[in-house]
Amino acid sequence: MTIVFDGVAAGMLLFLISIGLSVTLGLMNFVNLAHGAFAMLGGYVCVLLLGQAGWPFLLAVPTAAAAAALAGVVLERTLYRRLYAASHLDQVLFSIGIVFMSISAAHYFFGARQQPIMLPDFLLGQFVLPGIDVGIYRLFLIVIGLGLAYGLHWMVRRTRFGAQLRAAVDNPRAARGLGIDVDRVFTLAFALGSGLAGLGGALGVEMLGLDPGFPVKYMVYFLIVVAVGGSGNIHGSLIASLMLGLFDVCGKYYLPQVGAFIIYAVMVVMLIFKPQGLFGRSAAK
Amino acid sequence: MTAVLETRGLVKQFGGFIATSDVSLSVAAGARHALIGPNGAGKTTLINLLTGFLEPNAGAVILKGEDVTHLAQHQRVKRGLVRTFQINRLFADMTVLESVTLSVCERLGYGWNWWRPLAAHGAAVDEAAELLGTLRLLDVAHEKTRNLAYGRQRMIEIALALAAKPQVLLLDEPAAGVPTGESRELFDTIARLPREVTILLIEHDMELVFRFAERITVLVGGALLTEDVPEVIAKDKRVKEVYLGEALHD
Amino acid sequence: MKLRNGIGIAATLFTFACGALAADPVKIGLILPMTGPFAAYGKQIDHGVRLYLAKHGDTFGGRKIELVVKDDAPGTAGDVSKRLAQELVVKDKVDILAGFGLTPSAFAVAPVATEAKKPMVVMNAATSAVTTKSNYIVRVSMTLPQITAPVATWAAKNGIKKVFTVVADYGPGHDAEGQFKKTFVAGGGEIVGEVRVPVKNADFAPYLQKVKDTRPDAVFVFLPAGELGVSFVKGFRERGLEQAGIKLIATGDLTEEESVDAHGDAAVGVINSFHYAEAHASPENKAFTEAYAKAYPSDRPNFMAVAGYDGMHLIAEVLAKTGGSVDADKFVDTAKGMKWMSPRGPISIDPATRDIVQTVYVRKVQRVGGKLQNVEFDHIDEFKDPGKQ
Amino acid sequence: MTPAALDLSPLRRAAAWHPAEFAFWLLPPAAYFLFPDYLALLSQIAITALFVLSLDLILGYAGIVSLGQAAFFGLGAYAAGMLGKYGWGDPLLGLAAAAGVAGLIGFVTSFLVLRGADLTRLMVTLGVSMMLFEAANKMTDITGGVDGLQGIEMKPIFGAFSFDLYGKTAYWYTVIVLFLLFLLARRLVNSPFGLSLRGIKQNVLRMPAIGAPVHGRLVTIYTLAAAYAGIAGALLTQTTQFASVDVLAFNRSAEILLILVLGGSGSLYGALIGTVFFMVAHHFLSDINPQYWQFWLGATLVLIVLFARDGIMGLGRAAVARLGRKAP
Repeated sequence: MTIVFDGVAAGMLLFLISIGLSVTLGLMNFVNLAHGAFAMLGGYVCVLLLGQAGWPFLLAVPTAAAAAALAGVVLERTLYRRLYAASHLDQVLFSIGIVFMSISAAHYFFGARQQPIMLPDFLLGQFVLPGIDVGIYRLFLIVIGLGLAYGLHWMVRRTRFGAQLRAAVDNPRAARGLGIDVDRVFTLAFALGSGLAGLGGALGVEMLGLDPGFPVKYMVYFLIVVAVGGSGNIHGSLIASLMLGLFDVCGKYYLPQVGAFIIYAVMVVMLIFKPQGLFGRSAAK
Repeated sequence: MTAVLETRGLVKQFGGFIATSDVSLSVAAGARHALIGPNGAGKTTLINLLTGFLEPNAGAVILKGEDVTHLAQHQRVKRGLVRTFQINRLFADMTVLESVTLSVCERLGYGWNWWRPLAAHGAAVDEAAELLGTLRLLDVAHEKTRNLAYGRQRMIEIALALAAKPQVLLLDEPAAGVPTGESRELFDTIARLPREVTILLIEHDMELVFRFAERITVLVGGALLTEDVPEVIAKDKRVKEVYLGEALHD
Repeated sequence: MKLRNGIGIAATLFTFACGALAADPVKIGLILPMTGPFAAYGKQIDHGVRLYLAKHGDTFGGRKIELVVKDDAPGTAGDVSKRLAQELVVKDKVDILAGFGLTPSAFAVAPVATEAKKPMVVMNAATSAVTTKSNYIVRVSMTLPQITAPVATWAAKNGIKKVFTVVADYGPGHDAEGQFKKTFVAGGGEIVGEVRVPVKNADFAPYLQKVKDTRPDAVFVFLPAGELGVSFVKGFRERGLEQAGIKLIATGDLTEEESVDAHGDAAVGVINSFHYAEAHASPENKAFTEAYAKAYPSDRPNFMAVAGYDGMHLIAEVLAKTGGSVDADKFVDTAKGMKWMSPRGPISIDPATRDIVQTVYVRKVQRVGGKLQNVEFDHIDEFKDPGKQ
Repeated sequence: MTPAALDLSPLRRAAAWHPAEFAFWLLPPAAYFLFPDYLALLSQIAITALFVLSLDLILGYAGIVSLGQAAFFGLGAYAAGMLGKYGWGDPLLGLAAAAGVAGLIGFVTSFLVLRGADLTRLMVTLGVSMMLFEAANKMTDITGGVDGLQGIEMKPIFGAFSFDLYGKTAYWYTVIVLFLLFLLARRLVNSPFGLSLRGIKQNVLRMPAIGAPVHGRLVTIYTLAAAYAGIAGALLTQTTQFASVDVLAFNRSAEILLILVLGGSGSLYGALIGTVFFMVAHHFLSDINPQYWQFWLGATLVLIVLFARDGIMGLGRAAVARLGRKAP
């Protein structure tokens, strides 16, 4: 049982760090490999606020997300928007360029070492229920992940902004004709994506560590989640993350010899049978 | 006259939506046959089923007496069934001559030749050049396709199909988006094609259809409504209703 | 007139040549990962080398030292290291090759040292077999078996009967696993479970749970320094393995000074064996750590910095003894058997293997004056690489 | 037959050797004499160029995006390494074996990879190469793991030219192999087969409608490109006498993608020039500023995507076109 719980938690962590990419890649159709750079920014902001400024954790995390969102707005306004119409390959290369720059910058400002993070006491440890040990931080991640998934789903499907965003992505010209401020919608959506990245980064430091290599180290995981989940799909990403997390954790527990194989094998098999992802829209560019 | 292309009870469903329902069609050798119907009647779906872009849920496609229902697209092309597209599908960064030579090469089976340069395949290049001559595209032979005006691109769309030496040519709204003057020239070109080439035409412009076709099939809601010579179709009340209905909707 | 001029020029050139010969600097080519995932290795070794030169001057045996640093990032690509070594020899005309953050880099460069007859001073690469790859290799760092065996011995002697091993799934991990098993079983212990974890591993939960379910006396870990170690140790605490009566023992790279802060208090109590601690009590180390803190205030010295420092010391001593000769055979002969007091304690170069012989300490992580430190409480003196026996 | 009005010379010119090409291929021999100290770097440039060429064949000509080309590079490297380790150190035999092994695996995996659209292909190629990497990393006993395969011995080429410290033999060897394989690729891209690949890249939906078997063509070129990558890997092993799991690493796949785009994909010379530019810039930037050179690499990439979409070759062509307009 504990293993299932851990698998769900691992999946939720995957979901948290990759959901921002689901927004930019999925909803906006922009292959933003620099997703990890925004996550890293969130991580560093969080660590600095906690360590140097002594902020409480629950305040530092949202601030980190806000900082990443702000950086997202600035970059979107200046650079990213020029590439909305470009091919996926161009977007890949552009964002890899951003990744390289962010790695060097992080190295310059923070050094090559792992950053320490101290969680508040109430998130440490675990409590024991019959048949299941529940790690408190893991439970915290699961709660936040579910909350986010629900909130985003609601936002995309039910709010005016969500409707505008979908319209703007499907057909920017028609959306403009309907009086939607497409530029503003895209900027906001990009800010949302990078803010979520920052949030994931901040929450992930405890389990994933944080050093300048972060954007590259976990890039593959972000992409796997989005590719398997099918782009543009909140609950697709959620289910893909949970499946990958469960497969990975259970595989490692019961078949430790197979190790890192599982996650790639699951991805390849899924993509072979469902090339558009689990819940993909077939109208990809 | 024998049928060169036939369908038997073709059915195609997308999810719960029936796009083609039990269509049995027969196109005679050498025919100038038109397929008409209001928007959403399933004309393009039918073409896609004929060419193998889609696989039917039931029924068969028979080309020159052979069941080709499960053959891939390129294998049907090899057997003489060639199409054009409603929306141009061209090779934007090739020159016009290269595009057409490519099509000729595929027909002649040069497509796997990887050693001798293209220019050394004289027969293919000559044939392509000749075709360009017939279609009055010689002056732009060395232009990149993307740099041409729409009307001429439309002509290349047809050139690519003709280069494959079709026995049955499926034309999916060849004049779509072309200005009237140019569309007349385009249809003249089509009309000049030899009788060995059987033509099945999808077209919206009724004037063109009635000028060109010798036989007309009407498709509505994925099913056959009627089929006859133009004079009869022109007087058919059901056909009028269908088009009237569409006009009202528009 | 012309002739006289010519002679004059020739004479000037000659004196220049002789003068140049006397003051000709000794060029050391440092091949280190300066970027990429192992950038911290390069930085520490580079610091150590430069600190030595800053402290002891840069002229030994009458010749000035000149450093040429080459980045062989990622450090695991032997082809890059080898090419850089070739270039250093052919183009930069270096006299000594040094550095080598990771084993593949040392392995790939070894044939260059042999062919070009250049001494090669290994300042980190820790696979046992490194020194066998060329007769011109001298190692001043450590070997993996050397720092693994002592904690196994200690465990066997201190009431730990059953151990579960967790190692990173790559060459060094496999070596550490083998050595621990060998020493621990020989000491009467039993391995009750072993697992190799992927080098890119985000979550240790399944492994830790497996360890917990197996209920050994201790878990032995070998992981490359960095986020893996941090993640493991934190998970170890979170999952309450300590409360379940399981001890955490490791090689010292788990809690080396550069990464121990990232663990936070989770690391307190980890028992490990290693050859250097910042907290090592000796006048040499005090001088070293103080100088380091002054020169590089934002970093803490670790075993790599010390290896860089000692490597430079070895080169300096050899040059002083040979009067500035960099002949590879002479260099290696002089280095063999050399003994000195390093910041880490007494060390020497084994004349038979050209590998390092040193004291390996058993330590426990504690907070000392607000800083997490590895506090030594046991040691094995003059310990040779058991991997070569 | 040809209508008199049509001048076919532009078509012929496309495949004929341009004087600039002759000049370009004079550079490698010239570099041998001009930069004798840099032969090791120059050989690695030649090897990387061949590797980039293999990606250019599938991405630049056939439009298959891949983040897993290192799989074949690594297979080739290991094939040559294994032969060298067990006594069959003849370099040419090694090349043949590498091409065979990489080509075979390329053929088999092509059926997985060629499904789906760009993003799917990207991820499947990546997945396949990562699995191969993990497998090699696990089998330390066979592959030597990260520490590298031990005991690779290379015999002299043709029994006469052994690999030396200065890298002279290695240089000529890699450059000649690169040149021969370049010639082959050059014939291929100018042939009807090459034209059909361009057709697939430019409009994959049209190709079946003119009777082209798209899948067969893609399988063929993917297999061939895998063999090219395998040969590049073998060259690396042979000239450095070293192979570790790093030859399969993801960053090699990513790096050649960068180089190709930098140089200009869909042009063989783009692949070559991009490699030269990248490797030389890398070399000097990392010498000047070993810790932060990546920043400048990143900045260059961003600028290229924003302002020079067709890479160096594109810039070159634009410059020539501008000169051409001014001159007459």
